[in-house]
Amino acid sequence: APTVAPTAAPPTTAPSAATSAPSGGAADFSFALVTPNPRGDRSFIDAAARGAERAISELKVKGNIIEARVETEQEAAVRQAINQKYNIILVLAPTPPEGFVKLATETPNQKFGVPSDIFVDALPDNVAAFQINVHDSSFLGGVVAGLMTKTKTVGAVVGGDSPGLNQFYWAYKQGVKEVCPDCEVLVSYLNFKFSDPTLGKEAALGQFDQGADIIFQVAGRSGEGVISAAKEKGLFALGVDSNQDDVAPGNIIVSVMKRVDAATFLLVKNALENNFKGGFSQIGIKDGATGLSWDEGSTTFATKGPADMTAKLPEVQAKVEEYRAKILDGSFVVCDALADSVAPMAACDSVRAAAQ
Amino acid sequence: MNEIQISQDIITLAVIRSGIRLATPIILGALGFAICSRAGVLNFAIEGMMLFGAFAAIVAAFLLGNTYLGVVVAILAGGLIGAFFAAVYLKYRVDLVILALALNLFIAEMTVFFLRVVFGAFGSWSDPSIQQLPEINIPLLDQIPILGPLLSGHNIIVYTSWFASFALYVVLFHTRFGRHIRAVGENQSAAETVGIDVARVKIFVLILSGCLAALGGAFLSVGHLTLFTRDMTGGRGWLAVTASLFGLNHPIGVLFTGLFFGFADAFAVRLQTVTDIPPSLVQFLPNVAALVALVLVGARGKLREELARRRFRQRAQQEVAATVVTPAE
Amino acid sequence: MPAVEMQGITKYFASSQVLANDAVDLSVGQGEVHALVGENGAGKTTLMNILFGLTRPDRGTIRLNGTPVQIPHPNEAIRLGIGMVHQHFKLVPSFTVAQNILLGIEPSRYGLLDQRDENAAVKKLADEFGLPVDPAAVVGELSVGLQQRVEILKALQREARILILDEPTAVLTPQEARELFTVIRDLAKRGQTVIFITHKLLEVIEVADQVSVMRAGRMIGSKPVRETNLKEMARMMVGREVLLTVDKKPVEPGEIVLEVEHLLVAGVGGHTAISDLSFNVRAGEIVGIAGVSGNGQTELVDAITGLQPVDGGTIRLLRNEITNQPVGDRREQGMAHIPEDRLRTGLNLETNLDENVIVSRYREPEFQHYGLQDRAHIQKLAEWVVTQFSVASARPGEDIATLSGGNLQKVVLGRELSGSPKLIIANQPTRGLDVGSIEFVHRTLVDARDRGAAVLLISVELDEILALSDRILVLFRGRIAGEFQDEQATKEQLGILMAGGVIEEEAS
Amino acid sequence: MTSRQRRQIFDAVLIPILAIITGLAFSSVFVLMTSTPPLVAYQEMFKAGFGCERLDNCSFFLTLERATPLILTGLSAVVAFRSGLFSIGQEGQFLLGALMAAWIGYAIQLPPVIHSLVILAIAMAIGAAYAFIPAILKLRLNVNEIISTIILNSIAALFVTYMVNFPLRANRSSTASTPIIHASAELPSFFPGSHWGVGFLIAVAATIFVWFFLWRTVPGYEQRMSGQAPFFARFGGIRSERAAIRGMLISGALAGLAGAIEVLGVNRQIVAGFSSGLGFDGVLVAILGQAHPLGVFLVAILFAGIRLGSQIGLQITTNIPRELGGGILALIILFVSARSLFGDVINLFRNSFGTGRGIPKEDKA
Ligand SMILES: Nc1ncnc2c1ncn2[C@@H]1O[C@H](COP(=O)(O)OP(=O)(O)OP(=O)(O)O)[C@@H](O)[C@H]1O
Ligand SMILES: Nc1ncnc2c1ncn2[C@@H]1O[C@H](COP(=O)(O)OP(=O)(O)OP(=O)(O)O)[C@@H](O)[C@H]1O
Ligand SMILES: [Mg+2]
Ligand SMILES: [Mg+2]
Repeated sequence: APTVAPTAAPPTTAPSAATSAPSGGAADFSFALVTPNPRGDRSFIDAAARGAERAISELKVKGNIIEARVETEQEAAVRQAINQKYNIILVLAPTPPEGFVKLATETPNQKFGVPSDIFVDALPDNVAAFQINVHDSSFLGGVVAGLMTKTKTVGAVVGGDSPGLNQFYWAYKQGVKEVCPDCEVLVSYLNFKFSDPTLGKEAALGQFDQGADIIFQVAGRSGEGVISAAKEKGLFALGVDSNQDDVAPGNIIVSVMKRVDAATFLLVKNALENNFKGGFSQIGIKDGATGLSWDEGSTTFATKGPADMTAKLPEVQAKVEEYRAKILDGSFVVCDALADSVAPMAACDSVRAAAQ
Repeated sequence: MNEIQISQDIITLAVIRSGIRLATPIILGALGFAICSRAGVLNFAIEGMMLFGAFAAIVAAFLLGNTYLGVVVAILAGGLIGAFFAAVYLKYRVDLVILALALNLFIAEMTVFFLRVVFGAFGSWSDPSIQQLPEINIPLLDQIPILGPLLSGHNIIVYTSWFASFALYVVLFHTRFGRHIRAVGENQSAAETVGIDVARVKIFVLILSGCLAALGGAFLSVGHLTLFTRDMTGGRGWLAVTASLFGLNHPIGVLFTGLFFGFADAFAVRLQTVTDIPPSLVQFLPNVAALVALVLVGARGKLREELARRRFRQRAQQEVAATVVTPAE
Repeated sequence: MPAVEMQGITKYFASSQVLANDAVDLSVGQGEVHALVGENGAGKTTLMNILFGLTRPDRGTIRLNGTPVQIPHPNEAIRLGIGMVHQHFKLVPSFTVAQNILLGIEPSRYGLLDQRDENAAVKKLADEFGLPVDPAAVVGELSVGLQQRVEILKALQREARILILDEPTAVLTPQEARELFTVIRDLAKRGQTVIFITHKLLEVIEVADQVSVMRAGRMIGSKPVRETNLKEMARMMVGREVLLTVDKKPVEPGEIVLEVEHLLVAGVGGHTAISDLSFNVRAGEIVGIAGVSGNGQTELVDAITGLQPVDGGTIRLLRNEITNQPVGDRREQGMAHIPEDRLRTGLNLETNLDENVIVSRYREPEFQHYGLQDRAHIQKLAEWVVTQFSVASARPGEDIATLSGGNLQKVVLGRELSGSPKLIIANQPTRGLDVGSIEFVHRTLVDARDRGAAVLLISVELDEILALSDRILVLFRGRIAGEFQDEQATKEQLGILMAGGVIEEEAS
Repeated sequence: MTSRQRRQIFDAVLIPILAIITGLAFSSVFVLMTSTPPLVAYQEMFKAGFGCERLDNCSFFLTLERATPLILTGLSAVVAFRSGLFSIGQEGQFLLGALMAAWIGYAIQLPPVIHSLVILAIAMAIGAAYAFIPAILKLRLNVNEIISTIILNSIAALFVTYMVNFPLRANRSSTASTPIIHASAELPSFFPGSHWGVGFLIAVAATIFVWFFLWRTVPGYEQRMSGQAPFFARFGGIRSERAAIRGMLISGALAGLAGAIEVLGVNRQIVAGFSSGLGFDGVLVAILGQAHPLGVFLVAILFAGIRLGSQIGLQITTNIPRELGGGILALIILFVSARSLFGDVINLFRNSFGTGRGIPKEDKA
């Protein structure tokens, strides 16, 4: 599996999308990134866009970001991109995946990359796809929450009840229970309303009211409402996908990272350097494609958080590293809701049972 | 988990407060729709006006460095949209429904456009300098045991929505101008012939509904959160229209139906942390309630007609019988 | 100096292409009761709307007590002391009497209204003018007569010195009408100027000092009532000496075509519109229904033609009961209908001639095959209507919106008579038509009768009823107040019955 | 052709063109906020939306593909409007049609052509059934159809979300989606790598059908008369209630058909977020197309082209946010309905073409 080098994500949004690179060796190399929804989720789409912008500026290549208005427009946009003869077309979370695979099979001379989220059994040779597994990092997030909760109740606000999103949630819950067996974990699914922060906030306020003091949010823009609720209540949230620690300094303990940006960047880089290799690459915590914002040196919470909480950090971080090591050497298995949906996993038994 | 426990867990102070908050934009939007309906103007642009208010509030709060000023600007901006609406409707005779649909589309798309062009933000924008509207405790009210914690400690827009309901009730039913509004809505030519300026009334209600809907939007962007995202009203404007009809376009009725919709939303969110009922099923509730309300209102009208007709037949047949009998005597 | 002086008033309605007022002059003296008469569509309402600021004239000047005024809006009219009671009342049904009377001039304290103040003010006004009303009653629930009283009070409350009444008696019972005349005379005595629109010349003689006659948008003349008589006024109104007569063969009634028994129909708002009405129409005869409008004509026609549900009784067409049949079935059995509102009901002005002439017959096998319209045949029908009924400037396939009123009515007639109907219901068939067109319509109806059709003619024009009918029924308050064979009926008798049955004593 | 017909056609063509020009002119204000000159932006937008370089690189085909559901939902709105009901329930009917198609597409096995035909039929039936609700509410209880269809749209959207997330969800997916339909249910495309195909032909056929139905058949005549002049229709013996219900059933069937074609021809499944507003756009298309099938057909292509042009042309080549496209469309709708704005311009045209026939007031006086 390729290794993704963790790089600090730019904290603020970069100016604009489709700037072409100044002349250089790679000047005639071009790529396109086709997203399933418009930018502005402050999550995986923005992360992919960030990776693309980084590729444009660091690798001096040309790149375009093509945003679909809705998932159903994405495939057409990909077809349009094919006509424009890019060296590689990156398709984020292709929807529907089978349609994309069919399209790729029909255009064997076009290279494709999928930075994240494609759920099919086989891929043609011209598609390089990263499956970024977030269960391990979410588990670590759960460990953090389980160790730092004072009320023994933590929460999760999840965009919707689906395996892809449960890969975050189930592992998180497992993490909490692992370090705090008598902790209660509350969950609110938002019925796939990813852009209703108002609803996200009310869900979070409800959980805080029920005694939770830390909430993990996996809900796109609706998650912003969770962060806002934490800020308002002086309680805590966990970030997701990107490093969100600075969105509410002192209220976000840590972010569970899914390095879609790194995967995006890597796909461009590999293609530019003629290292393109088709097929699946499952990447995860081992490759640095997921992890916690602490891994890249985020100290926002350590400096801005309340003293009684920050005091626990060294101990918590030690525990996190302990679990990370066990996960990496295979001695501890984290529940993967996605894998579980194909073939039930023993590690998921406890969470799955509780979820029903 | 037994039922008593569930109901205790579900109907908590926090859930009710949550319902109150979720109801606020709906109430404001619904009042806007109601006042227009009372003047015979169907304003389906509430959704767009609300979204525009959300946008204007946060941008102004940022630029002016004061959230209250942001809210004021949002109200003015909403009024401006209402005035534009009125001008196009009255001057160019554009069909109101079409105008509203176009306006909703325009605002939904162009707010995002502006975010990108002006702030370089993609569909979602906030700035740490923007302060959320503070919660205000009402001095005496917050002392009262149950009511205090329930009703006190909301932000100014929540109180405004309640106040506006009562104020609109008084205006509509106990002031001259309100009576003129209703006269225009019920029989426009009657109003015209006594010298009521119908155009002025329509302009007024459209501006007022713009202000109210925009205030509802401001609640979302700076009252409840401090951010703007594309489509952040998420259909609340349409829900407001439904709430207004459900409340028979009566300000007090609207206050209660708005609260009902808000509570339904809050319970839907809360229910799943306590029970296994899928939230999507609970979210059917307000919609189905609205539909049922429409059906009931319609049925009531039909029933009245039918009863009147039946009474008439009885009475008339008696009359006829009486006249037939008379000559025989 | 005249209280009102209108000069050269001209108004053209582009939408209906009617020159409603053509250089009209009108002069009304201070404190006089001035009757404005003319046939339907003569332009009386338009002229008064202009005086009241509801309609802007294209040309012309208005002077009040010698001073030239501009009246762009009713506000201005009210300010100048003009009040108007409209033909169609301008009341808010859910408001109370007091709220309606004070609409726009509500007394308020700090902007707030006080119901008690309002009721007291209205009570005082009502007492002052001797027009008792219950200030707290909801207007929508009042009788028409009381609603009119509310309208008059509304004008008086605004201190109207010039009061315009647009056909105030059309909807009143005779008692109500008589009460109204008393009120009008009282008002005149107090120095109020009253302009009073009517079709009924007897009313002019009863109440007015001066009469002005309009015809087809023009002012024909103005005279003191003392110096004129019924005959002269009628001539001025209709435009020729001889009243309408139609040559027709003696009646040969055949079998009963339409049979109405114990019919009971509710009007809008649930009052009794038609009560225990029975009559029949035979083949080859024209039965005329005379009556002041508002006595149930509309409901009767709608019930027979199927446009309104029947609340009791039976209707038979050629011995088949059709009481609750849909309109289409009645038409298939040979019923034709010339509706009173030709623009809204009789025609679809948004489409072309072909689609208008086929509406009552489109189901017939001649005009469709397996659900596909036979456009060639439909076009033939349109051509037939145009030529047979000499519809000027109409052509198949073309829109009819620009046709003149007379020609539009010819389209309706042509369509309704095209299928050789067995029963023709003609409701106000000549309303708003010029004399030429009226003769044409009359001729057509008589021809249809001679061919053996049964014709039910409903008209508020007595002359029309007398000229055409073989048998005359007088409709009063939803009942038949009298029946005449053609020869027996005189205008006077009919007029008496139409005014409300007082006559029965005289007749006996 | 009579001069009047000529004038009508003249207006029908001229007004939209003027509206488009005015809409674009107004939008330039917004384009000027970016660094791209408006004319360049529009050129790029139209090139990307309507251009066709080669057969294998023809964005116009993509526009036609995207126009397909718009044509059908637009026609659906036309039938409803022409029957006198301002139903905006196309979105809900579209969603339910799509849901049915996705479900039957994978849940049962049938021989190729039959499978798709069965699905199309069932989707039409479900769309029609859903449209029956607002129709009957309107006729029996006088419930405003705009309001009821708005609510029914949200109920349908919630229902589809629920079904896609729970009962019908394919196992492996991050955003919830239904399983892919069987190949036997798919509607074929004209070119590989494109979804412009049989669905479009169906839309063309539906356009002709709606026109033929409304202007050549007996029920169509009843329909239009009831919508245009309800009193007249009733007077003539047309059963307006039946006509209205029939109109709504056809309207719903067309919207359901649109949903099915979108699934069978393009998406092959339903993903959460499928509710993309295609039904709602249909209402706008119908308004812009002056409630005429041919107008709808052309406007749907215009609509799809401007949306595509702003997504691909503006966004990629000029760096202008794609949302501008929606803004332009909104302005065009506004200007089309504010046709009185163009009254003077049109008179000018008309007079200079010698078709003027207005009666000046002075003549009459
Ligand atoms: N607003 C209008 N638009 C178009 N045409 C109109 C309008 N008002 C009146 N007309 C037309 O002007 C003519 C005169 O109408 P008006 O109402 O003044 O007649 P009238 O003498 O009052 O008749 P009636 O005795 O039936 O009330 C009629 O042909 C009528 O159709
Ligand atoms: N806008 C128009 N365009 C074309 N022709 C018109 C237009 N308006 C009126 N006409 C034609 O001009 C002629 C005169 O119209 P007008 O309405 O004055 O008729 P009229 O003299 O009142 O006839 P009638 O007595 O039958 O009502 C009619 O033949 C009509 O078809
Ligand atoms: Mg009149
Ligand atoms: Mg005429």
